[in-house]
Amino acid sequence: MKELSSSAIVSWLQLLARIYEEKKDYLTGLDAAIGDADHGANMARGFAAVAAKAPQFEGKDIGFIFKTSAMTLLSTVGGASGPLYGSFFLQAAGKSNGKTSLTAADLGACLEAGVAALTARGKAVFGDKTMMDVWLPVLDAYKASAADGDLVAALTKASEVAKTAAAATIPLVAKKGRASYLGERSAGHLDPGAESSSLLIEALLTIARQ
Amino acid sequence: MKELSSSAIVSWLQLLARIYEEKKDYLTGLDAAIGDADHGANMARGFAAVAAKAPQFEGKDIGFIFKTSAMTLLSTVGGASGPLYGSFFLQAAGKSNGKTSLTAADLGACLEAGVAALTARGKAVFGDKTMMDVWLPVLDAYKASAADGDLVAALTKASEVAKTAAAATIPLVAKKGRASYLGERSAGHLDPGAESSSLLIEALLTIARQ
Amino acid sequence: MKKLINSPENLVVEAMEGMEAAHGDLIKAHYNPNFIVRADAPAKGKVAILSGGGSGHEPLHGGFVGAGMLDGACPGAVFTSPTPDQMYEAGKAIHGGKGVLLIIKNYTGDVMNFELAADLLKADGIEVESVVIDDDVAVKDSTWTAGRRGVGATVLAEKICGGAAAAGLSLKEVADICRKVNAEGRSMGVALTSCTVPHVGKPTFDLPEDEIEMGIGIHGEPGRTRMKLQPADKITEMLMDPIITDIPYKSGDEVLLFVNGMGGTPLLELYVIYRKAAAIAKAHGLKVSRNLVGSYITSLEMAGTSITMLKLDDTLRKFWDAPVKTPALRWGV
Amino acid sequence: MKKLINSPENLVVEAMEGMEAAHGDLIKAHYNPNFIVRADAPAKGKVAILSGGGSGHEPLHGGFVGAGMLDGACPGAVFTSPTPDQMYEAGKAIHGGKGVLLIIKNYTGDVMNFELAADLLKADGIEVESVVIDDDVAVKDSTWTAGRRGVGATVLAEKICGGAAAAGLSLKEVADICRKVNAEGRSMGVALTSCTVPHVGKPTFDLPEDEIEMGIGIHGEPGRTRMKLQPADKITEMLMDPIITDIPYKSGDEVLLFVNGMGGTPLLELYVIYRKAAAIAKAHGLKVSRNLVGSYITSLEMAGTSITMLKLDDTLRKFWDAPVKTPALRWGV
Ligand SMILES: Nc1ncnc2c1ncn2[C@@H]1O[C@H](COP(=O)(O)OP(=O)(O)O)[C@@H](O)[C@H]1O
Ligand SMILES: Nc1ncnc2c1ncn2[C@@H]1O[C@H](COP(=O)(O)OP(=O)(O)O)[C@@H](O)[C@H]1O
Ligand SMILES: [Mg+2]
Ligand SMILES: [Mg+2]
Ligand SMILES: [Mg+2]
Ligand SMILES: [Mg+2]
Repeated sequence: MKELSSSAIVSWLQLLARIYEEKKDYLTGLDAAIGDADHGANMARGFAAVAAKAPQFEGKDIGFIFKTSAMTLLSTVGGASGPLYGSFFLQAAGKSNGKTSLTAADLGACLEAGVAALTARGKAVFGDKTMMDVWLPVLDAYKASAADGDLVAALTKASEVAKTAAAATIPLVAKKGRASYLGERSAGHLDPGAESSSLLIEALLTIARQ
Repeated sequence: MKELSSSAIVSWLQLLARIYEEKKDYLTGLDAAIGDADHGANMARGFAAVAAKAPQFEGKDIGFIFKTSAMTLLSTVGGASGPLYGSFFLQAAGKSNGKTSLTAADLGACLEAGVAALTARGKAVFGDKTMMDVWLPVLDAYKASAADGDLVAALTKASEVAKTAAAATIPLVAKKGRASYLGERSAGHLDPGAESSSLLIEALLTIARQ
Repeated sequence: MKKLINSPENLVVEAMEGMEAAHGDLIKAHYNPNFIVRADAPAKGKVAILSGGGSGHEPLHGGFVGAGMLDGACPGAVFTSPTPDQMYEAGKAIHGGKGVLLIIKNYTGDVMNFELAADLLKADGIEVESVVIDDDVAVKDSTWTAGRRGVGATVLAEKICGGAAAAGLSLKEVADICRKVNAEGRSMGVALTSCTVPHVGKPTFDLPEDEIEMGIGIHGEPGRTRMKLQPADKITEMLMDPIITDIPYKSGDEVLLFVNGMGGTPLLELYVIYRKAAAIAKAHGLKVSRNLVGSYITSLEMAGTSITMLKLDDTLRKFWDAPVKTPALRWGV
Repeated sequence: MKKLINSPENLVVEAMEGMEAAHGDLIKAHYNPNFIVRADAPAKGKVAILSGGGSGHEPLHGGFVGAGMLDGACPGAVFTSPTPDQMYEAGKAIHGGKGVLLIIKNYTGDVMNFELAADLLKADGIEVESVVIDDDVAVKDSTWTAGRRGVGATVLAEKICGGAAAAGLSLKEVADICRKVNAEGRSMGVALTSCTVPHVGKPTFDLPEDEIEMGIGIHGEPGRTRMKLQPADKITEMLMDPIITDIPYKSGDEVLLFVNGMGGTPLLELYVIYRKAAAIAKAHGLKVSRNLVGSYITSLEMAGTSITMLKLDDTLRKFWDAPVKTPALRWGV
């Protein structure tokens, strides 16, 4: 069964930097509709800074890589998504300390800790039209499907669920985050953080498949 | 030979109020091109205030009517045109004190004094692309043609000259007034004050013909 | 997009450099992480006051750093909350031994980043109090949502708390005064045009030539309702009504009336708004004893205005009147 | 046209009413004819300073009325010189026995209207001095033309003369100081957008999305050249170069640097401009010892900036630093 090595994790972070740079205007456009038009710029800036740390990741364990990424995201992203993604990686680091590769179960533990951190930090529940609308079903899907130890299969399922879940934020009225100020007018728009979260899972699947 | 009565003068001022109101956007448009987009509003405001004084003109001599108009223009027009038209009427009043009608010669004296006042106040010469470019040839034309005492004929000539003279400001580079700040870029535009002056003469002809 | 900038990336730092060059007698700038502190920081023996938020709201917050107001300010990217490391370093740089008050505008990002910073400062043994400002009546409040936005009352809170800190009050006392300003202050805004976020390059929203957005925030986020352009007096009524009825203010109350420009609105128009707002306040029996008119909490070059009203008592009035010497607000010295 | 107004006709008077409501402790408004005077006018035993001009340049001039600056200001219609009766009545209302200084921006209309007012005041036995400000280097000067426009140096002249008058100097001395400010001060401006005159209802000029007007005045009048939008640093160079070479300022000179917003430009951008302007001044060996950054002489909601530089000596610096207490400028009290 496939595992994710330290260098695969670094590749993932580098791929994310490329993806968020490419999708910068797209994500910012989503945020312009129901927020303040910075989500793309925030993600691109943050992950570019993470990718720039790649040389320091050489020969390091995944806990170190996640922790460094977390601190970098915390100090470069800003906005709501900075503390959220930062906390996610910080808690994931706690589950990967000393490890140089992650099994399906290890990754599950990281995701579980990360999603718990998102809930603790953002206090959003499913249906509030935030990234939690992606992360909560993704975690469930991953756990259900990773039980047999197949990381790629579990991520495939998680990625499918992520896309559906992101799209499912469209009709919702936001209850948390900046979009909530719009009240009813937030309905009819894709939540930017849900979309960036879905892209993150999809990229992890891409790396796992390599 | 025809003369201009006090009430004809009042009709002229009232006609000017209507004309400047109608041509407000047109004159302001001319001023927008090479000035500050207020000449139409200035003239309309000023002559509306003059027309509003009409009840006070009842039974008064032309000197009084001109002086009152002058003071009204001075305190309502503002900008460059306020002191100019104000001074024009103030000096014209000096030549029509006690008169209840103006012969061709009387009107000539008024025009002469008024134009002298414009020169004294604005210090512009012919060719500076100002209202002087209309008033100087208009005065010459009027004087030449009023020698035989026909007021309507003289005003007809003056009005023709005024139109040609106003149009002749188009190619000029402004040397005085706000348009001069544009330097070469002032060429190619009709001077707003030349146009409002030409309208003033034309209106006087209309009244004289009635 | 037409802006007097060199590049969206360098905008915030270059503006900080400009501020420092212009106001070196009042403030010092620190880069990487970015923050501004008063020139004589740390001011010993008084509570230190720190605020911050996305850039694009100038003079808020950096323009309010100086004696009698903020000790430090952290500018984020345009419309993006600053990060905990900025606040942490700024907090340490201004701490004068009597604790740090964090004044936070109620936006999810700001609240979360400041929370992290507060934890870091506390871990260093620094006493911290946090007050979240949420004065925007345009947003329906509920414990189930992100709550109301922090807008105009932030300026008043920074000034009044600055006065209280300068007078030597304790951290707890200054924080309580801040909470009081938030409790007694209400705001509402309107936009005539959108703003353009520099790194986006086009207007955040499209507003037809004859429409306005009522209940706008300070980030080019859409408001609650869109309507046809109205005369200034009518717009002022639509802003004042929800403010007056929200607390509600009652006849006899003494208030401070703050008419704010969103960045692209001429002062001439703000005075037209102030005239009507003061008349409405008077008609409700309120006594407007203090005021502020100008562009103090802006949304880049957005055209529009917001009105903030704050109920005054002797304490708040005293600390509002106290001397202040900052780049953007100055009196008494 | 989107403006926070009720009607173009009532705009100026309503804004005056708003100013009076907001700043009744500093100023008094008089209507028909319209003018603003300091609350304690006439201030006895000092030279009275009167200025005025078209509206749309706020806070100039009304926002500068108060102790230490102007005694009176006459607002005209938007972008239209006020009339002699306004200046005459204002002059009488502020005359404190030591004469009246008229500070006039060099526009044909303003000059002619103030000339008439000066005659009326003199006829009443009031001593009058007139100083015409013409600091705009964008306009080629010549004795055969209307000469240069009066722009940013007007603000500095009003402040410095206000300080001199408060110090008890004679009319002749204050007027000479005003002439000195005009002789040693130079300005140049740029527009990114046009402004819209309220009674016109559409922009005075059309500027394509990627073009700017260099050498703009303060009335939406077109500038001298139109060019593609440039980075802020490049624009600052294009503004500073003609200023520095005009007098010319020379290495070692002490200067005041004033970066002004045209009404629709955010403070953030003005600091980016200030940063570069200060660097250019320094590179020329100039010592920038005083500065002013903000929107003080505007052109309605026009986006753009102007830079003014003034050579300082001990006298000008002293009167610049002197206390001032007006709606728009305040320090030392
Ligand atoms: N309380 C919250 N819990 C979880 N996610 C949130 C919360 N608030 C906002 N978000 C997410 O953050 C996204 C916005 O991020 P971003 O635009 O970078 O920050 P900001 O809203 O501060 O500008 C939203 O689309 C939403 O998915
Ligand atoms: N020095 C001058 N002498 C004569 N006419 C002048 C002079 N300066 C300006 N004008 C006239 O005034 C007109 C502009 O008037 P107006 O727009 O009302 O005033 P302003 O230029 O102050 O806005 C110009 O078109 C020109 O004809
Ligand atoms: Mg956002
Ligand atoms: Mg004009
Ligand atoms: Mg943001
Ligand atoms: Mg004018």
